[in-house]
Amino acid sequence: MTGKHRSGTPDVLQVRDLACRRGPALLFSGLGFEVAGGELLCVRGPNGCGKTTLLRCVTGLTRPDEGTILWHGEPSHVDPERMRAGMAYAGHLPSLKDDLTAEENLEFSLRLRGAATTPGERREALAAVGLDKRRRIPSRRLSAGQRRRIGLARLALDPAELWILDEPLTALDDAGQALFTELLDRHLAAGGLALAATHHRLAPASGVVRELRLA
Amino acid sequence: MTGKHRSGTPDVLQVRDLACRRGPALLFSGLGFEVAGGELLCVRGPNGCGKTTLLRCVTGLTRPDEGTILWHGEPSHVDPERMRAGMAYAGHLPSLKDDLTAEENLEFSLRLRGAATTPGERREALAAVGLDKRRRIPSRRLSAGQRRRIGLARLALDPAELWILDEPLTALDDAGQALFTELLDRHLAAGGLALAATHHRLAPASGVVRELRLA
Amino acid sequence: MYWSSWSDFRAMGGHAFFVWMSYGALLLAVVVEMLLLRARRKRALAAIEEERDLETEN
Amino acid sequence: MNWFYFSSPSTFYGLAGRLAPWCFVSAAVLAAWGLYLGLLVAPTDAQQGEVYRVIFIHVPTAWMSMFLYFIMACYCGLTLVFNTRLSAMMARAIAPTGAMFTFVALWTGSFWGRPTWGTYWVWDARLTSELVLLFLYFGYIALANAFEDPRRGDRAAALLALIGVVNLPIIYFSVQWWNTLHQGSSVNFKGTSMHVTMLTGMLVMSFAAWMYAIGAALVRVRSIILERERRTQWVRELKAA
Amino acid sequence: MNSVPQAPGSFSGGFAWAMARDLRLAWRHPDEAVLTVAFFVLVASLFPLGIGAEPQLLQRIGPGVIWVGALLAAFLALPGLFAADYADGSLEQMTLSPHPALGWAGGKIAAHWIVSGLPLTLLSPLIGLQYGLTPDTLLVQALSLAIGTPVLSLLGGACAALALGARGGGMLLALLALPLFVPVLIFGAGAAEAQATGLSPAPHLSLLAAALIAALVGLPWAVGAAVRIAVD
Amino acid sequence: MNSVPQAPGSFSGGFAWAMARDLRLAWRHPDEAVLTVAFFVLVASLFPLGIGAEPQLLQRIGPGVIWVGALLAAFLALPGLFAADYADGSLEQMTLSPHPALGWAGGKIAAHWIVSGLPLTLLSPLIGLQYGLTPDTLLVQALSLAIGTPVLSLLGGACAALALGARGGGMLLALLALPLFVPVLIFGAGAAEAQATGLSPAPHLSLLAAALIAALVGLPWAVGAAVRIAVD
Ligand code: HEM
Ligand SMILES: Nc1ncnc2c1ncn2[C@@H]1O[C@H](COP(=O)(O)OP(=O)(O)OP(=O)(O)O)[C@@H](O)[C@H]1O
Ligand SMILES: Nc1ncnc2c1ncn2[C@@H]1O[C@H](COP(=O)(O)OP(=O)(O)OP(=O)(O)O)[C@@H](O)[C@H]1O
Ligand SMILES: [Mg+2]
Ligand SMILES: [Mg+2]
Repeated sequence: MTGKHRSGTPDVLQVRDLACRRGPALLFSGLGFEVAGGELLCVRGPNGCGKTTLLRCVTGLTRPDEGTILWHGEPSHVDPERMRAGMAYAGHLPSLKDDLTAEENLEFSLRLRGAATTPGERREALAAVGLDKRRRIPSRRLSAGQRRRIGLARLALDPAELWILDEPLTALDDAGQALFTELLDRHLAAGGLALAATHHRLAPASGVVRELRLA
Repeated sequence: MTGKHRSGTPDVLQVRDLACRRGPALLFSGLGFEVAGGELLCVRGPNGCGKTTLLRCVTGLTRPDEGTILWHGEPSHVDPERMRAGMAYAGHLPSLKDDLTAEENLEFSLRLRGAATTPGERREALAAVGLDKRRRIPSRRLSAGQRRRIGLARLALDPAELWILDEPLTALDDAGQALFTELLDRHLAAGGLALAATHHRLAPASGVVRELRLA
Repeated sequence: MYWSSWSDFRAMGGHAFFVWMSYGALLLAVVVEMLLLRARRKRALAAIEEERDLETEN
Repeated sequence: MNWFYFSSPSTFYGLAGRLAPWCFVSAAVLAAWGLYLGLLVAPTDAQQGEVYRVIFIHVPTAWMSMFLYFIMACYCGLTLVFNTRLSAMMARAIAPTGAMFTFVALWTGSFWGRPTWGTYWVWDARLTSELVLLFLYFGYIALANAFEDPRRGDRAAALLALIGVVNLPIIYFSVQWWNTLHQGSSVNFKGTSMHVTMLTGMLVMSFAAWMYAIGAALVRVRSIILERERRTQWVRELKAA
Repeated sequence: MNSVPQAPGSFSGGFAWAMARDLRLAWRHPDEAVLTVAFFVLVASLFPLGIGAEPQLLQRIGPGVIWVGALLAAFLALPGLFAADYADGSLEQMTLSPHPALGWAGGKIAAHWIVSGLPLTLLSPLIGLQYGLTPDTLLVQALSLAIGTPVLSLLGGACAALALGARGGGMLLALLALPLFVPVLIFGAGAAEAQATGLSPAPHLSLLAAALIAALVGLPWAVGAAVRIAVD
Repeated sequence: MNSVPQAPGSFSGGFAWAMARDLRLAWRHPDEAVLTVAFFVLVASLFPLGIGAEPQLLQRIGPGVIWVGALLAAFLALPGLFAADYADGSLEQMTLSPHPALGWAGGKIAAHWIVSGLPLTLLSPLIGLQYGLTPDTLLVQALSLAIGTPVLSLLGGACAALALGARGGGMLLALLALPLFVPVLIFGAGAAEAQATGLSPAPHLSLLAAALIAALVGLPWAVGAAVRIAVD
């Protein structure tokens, strides 16, 4: 693991001795790391090295073969709902309903996350990602990048402490990438933490950025 | 349109006066361009400006509101099959069967394109994109990037003169991107032409690269 | 005029039920269609208004 | 007349608005005349008694159910071949009226069938194929409205309508091809075997149905044009005026 | 970014969320509900076609056919219950939400019943008339559907969740769900038949009610578990 | 990169490609074929349950129920015919291939019939035995299915292609396909019934055959056109 010097804050997320095999291959084993508030951990590695698998193990979607995840010092399987309340996951799949508008999609996603937001806030968030004029047409008519931008608005309003992001920059143009970086920056500055798998380079202005290389 | 000076070769693909509206908005109109052998035309523009729509109009999948596409000087609607034989399209959707192996997927895609290849050639192409060991497991078990790499192998063996590519670099790691650039390079050097929509920068060693900016 | 009395006409030679059910159905169908046509026109006009309001709101 | 001028929705909108009232007025006049002939003047039928008077609405509606489908299918063909906007809107405008006539033909037929055949319904070829026609109308309407993008709906539904055209000759000739309970045509190109007043009444009622169908289709196509073009300048100006 | 642990999710929060969302989606496209009913009507009309339309025969097979029609209609609406949410990743998000699975799974199934089972129940008397059933029988028939269709939705929901991501999609679902539907069918059709032949429908109906209670208690939990397996 | 125009695609190339691919996929997952048959068997066994098992009644309704079962099984297999290829972009690639649509559309439907219609036909005599049909009737029944199920596949294929990407999925498909299936059902069930009551099944069978020829001529083309509309 490389990166700047660790900050002094306590580690919110600790991963101990994680191992996962897929088919015949052992993707990783004995993997351990910690992430503290204000830190971003970038998971890097070539295609197929297990980045997505690692992220899903941390969320609890995939059951690892070995290892424990500690959330605020407590194993995540003890009270999974507590960890889920504090964690937002954005995977390969968009989780958008094509028939709902951008506005409705945002509303339902946030309600599912237990986040209370006002219509005004949601509208503002959509405007911030450039979807103000298109917030009332069904999402199926949006372009690939516009659909990803709904995800950005969702992140902006989600109060979760930990963000888990798989390829967050896919399909975004330069302006969209800048938007994302700014969001990430704000999140880290406010003491949040993030775990991201990406082939792009992420450089938020604040926060500690570290890298985890998978073989 | 910007770019290096046009080469002297005749234009294989000519687009005249293309217009397309989506919902209320006119995405583009009066759009015209030519692409000659050995040229790559990159379509650029922010999210939602109509890049995907433009590409699909050129392939014939989407019916434009106005305009003609000339293929080797002949309108494409006169003998659509002729243009289709000379054109390979790789869109947002992978067109992979999750239940078939990489090898089978490659074989069926190429047979559909009317390309005669031997098992040896296909195996070599898969090895070249790093899928030698995984060519016999169902594609659903491949990672996001590995699935895209099957698409690279397909391009490598497709004898089409024109490549139409929508976001070809999505989910590819650095090695994968290099692989793609090399393929593109070979294609252009052999006199092929390509039309690509991307937010990345494409810089093949040979060939003329031009840009088309959509508003 | 073929009929000799009003009640003869209504009785339709004993087949009143079948004849009047048929004519009644046609009448009902036409009336319903006219109402639907009117409702659709009203909805289309209202949609234009709504669209314009949305536009000015932005 | 310049057809291309009127094939633009904005000009057709005005034209349809001017024509529709005249269609309805003539439909009403013709219907009054036809009903007068059919219900008040025409003599009774020797075999069936008074119940035969259903013929004055059964036959016109049955004819219209097939005519309208045929015309709708023609518009659908235009849509698929030339991608014209107005033809698709016309096809959509005709479908509900066609379904209405088909329904009435089925309904009057079965209320006629009870006293004459002793049953409301049999599964003979004529009746079955007419029922399939009703479902083709329903299918057309449902399919046309099942897409986010109305142009997609136009084209998919147009194709369905064209496939369904096979059903028309089956309806029409079923009485000849199979021996059905339903009677064969008595009005054809070789003349007719009917009493003159009956025939006149039936034809007048048919023209009334024609006029009504045209009027209803024109009114409906105006709504469809407004729905489709509600974002265009001319509709805005229209509404402001 | 408050590091105070958030108010955890709740059963009712998840239930209300799922129900509101799915009803909104159904409302956006009333076609789905309309078409369930249309299918029911079509199936119920296919039988006189295949079998012939003698009044006595029809009266005899009426309750059975109506129940089979309702069952198939309920069944056809199943694949859509989770498939879309699975494909677009919404199910992942649900399993990762702070609300317990019991809540949102129950809410989804309730919404599904409102859109598919309820209209069938309300429409059944009309179809019954076609088959010449008496008013009493019609009433019992509707009552049996009112109790039975929620059981179908619950059982079907559990099977749909199990079949998620498995190969063979709809057909696997048929193999799982239909045998489970059979007892419901037998008691449901039995109730109306008992009534038609002058017996008391009460035993059949109370059996159905017992099945409903058991299903309500056990199945939403099973659905949640199956979904969790599916998204792994 | 030969700039010589390529050998254009061919009907037979597309047909063979689609058939080989779809059969390979079906072979990889025999579940689908097995499950179509299982559904058929289940439906045919549901009726005696819903209706009661008097031998005479069963013999009377046997041909009708078997045909209705076959029709529903054929119908249930429809949504899968194009949906997967549509979702993963394969259909786009097919419309962009140099082979004419007639070829691959026909090939896909042929493969579909081999996997769904053929097993039903082969199995029908067994089911017929359950209903106490005579050997002659069983034979006619199987023959009517052999001619009728390809018509169902062709009609259903066209409807499935039209409904691609539409809202209301399976239900819309039901509204489109089932009314078109009705005439096939009437003539198909009619053949076995005529045989059972001592009449000649020939008129029914020849009508079915005529329908098959008409469908073979017109429908693959329609499927190709519908797919082209769907991917737009
Ligand atoms: C639901 C049942 C019925 C349906 C669907 C039906 C359908 C049709 C159709 C489609 C036509 C017009 C086709 C043509 O011109 O040849 C027609 C005409 C006619 N129908 Fe019916 N019909 C039904 C019942 C009856 C009954 C019960 C009668 C009388 C016994 C009847 C008597 C006639 C007559 C006289 C014509 C006019 C034929 C001619 O003169 O050309 N129909 N019917
Ligand atoms: N049916 C429709 N109604 C309204 N707007 C539509 C419809 N279909 C597409 N659009 C709009 O058309 C635009 C063009 O989309 P397209 O997918 O071509 O964009 P793109 O340039 O490929 O964007 P990206 O970089 O995000 O992939 C988008 O803004 C989209 O919102
Ligand atoms: N069931 C399985 N059987 C065999 N191999 C599997 C199975 N599931 C996953 N794999 C392999 O596990 C590896 C990990 O995949 P994963 O999606 O985690 O990679 P990734 O690092 O996210 O790659 P990418 O950058 O391409 O997204 C891949 O090499 C894949 O081929
Ligand atoms: Mg990945
Ligand atoms: Mg795009």
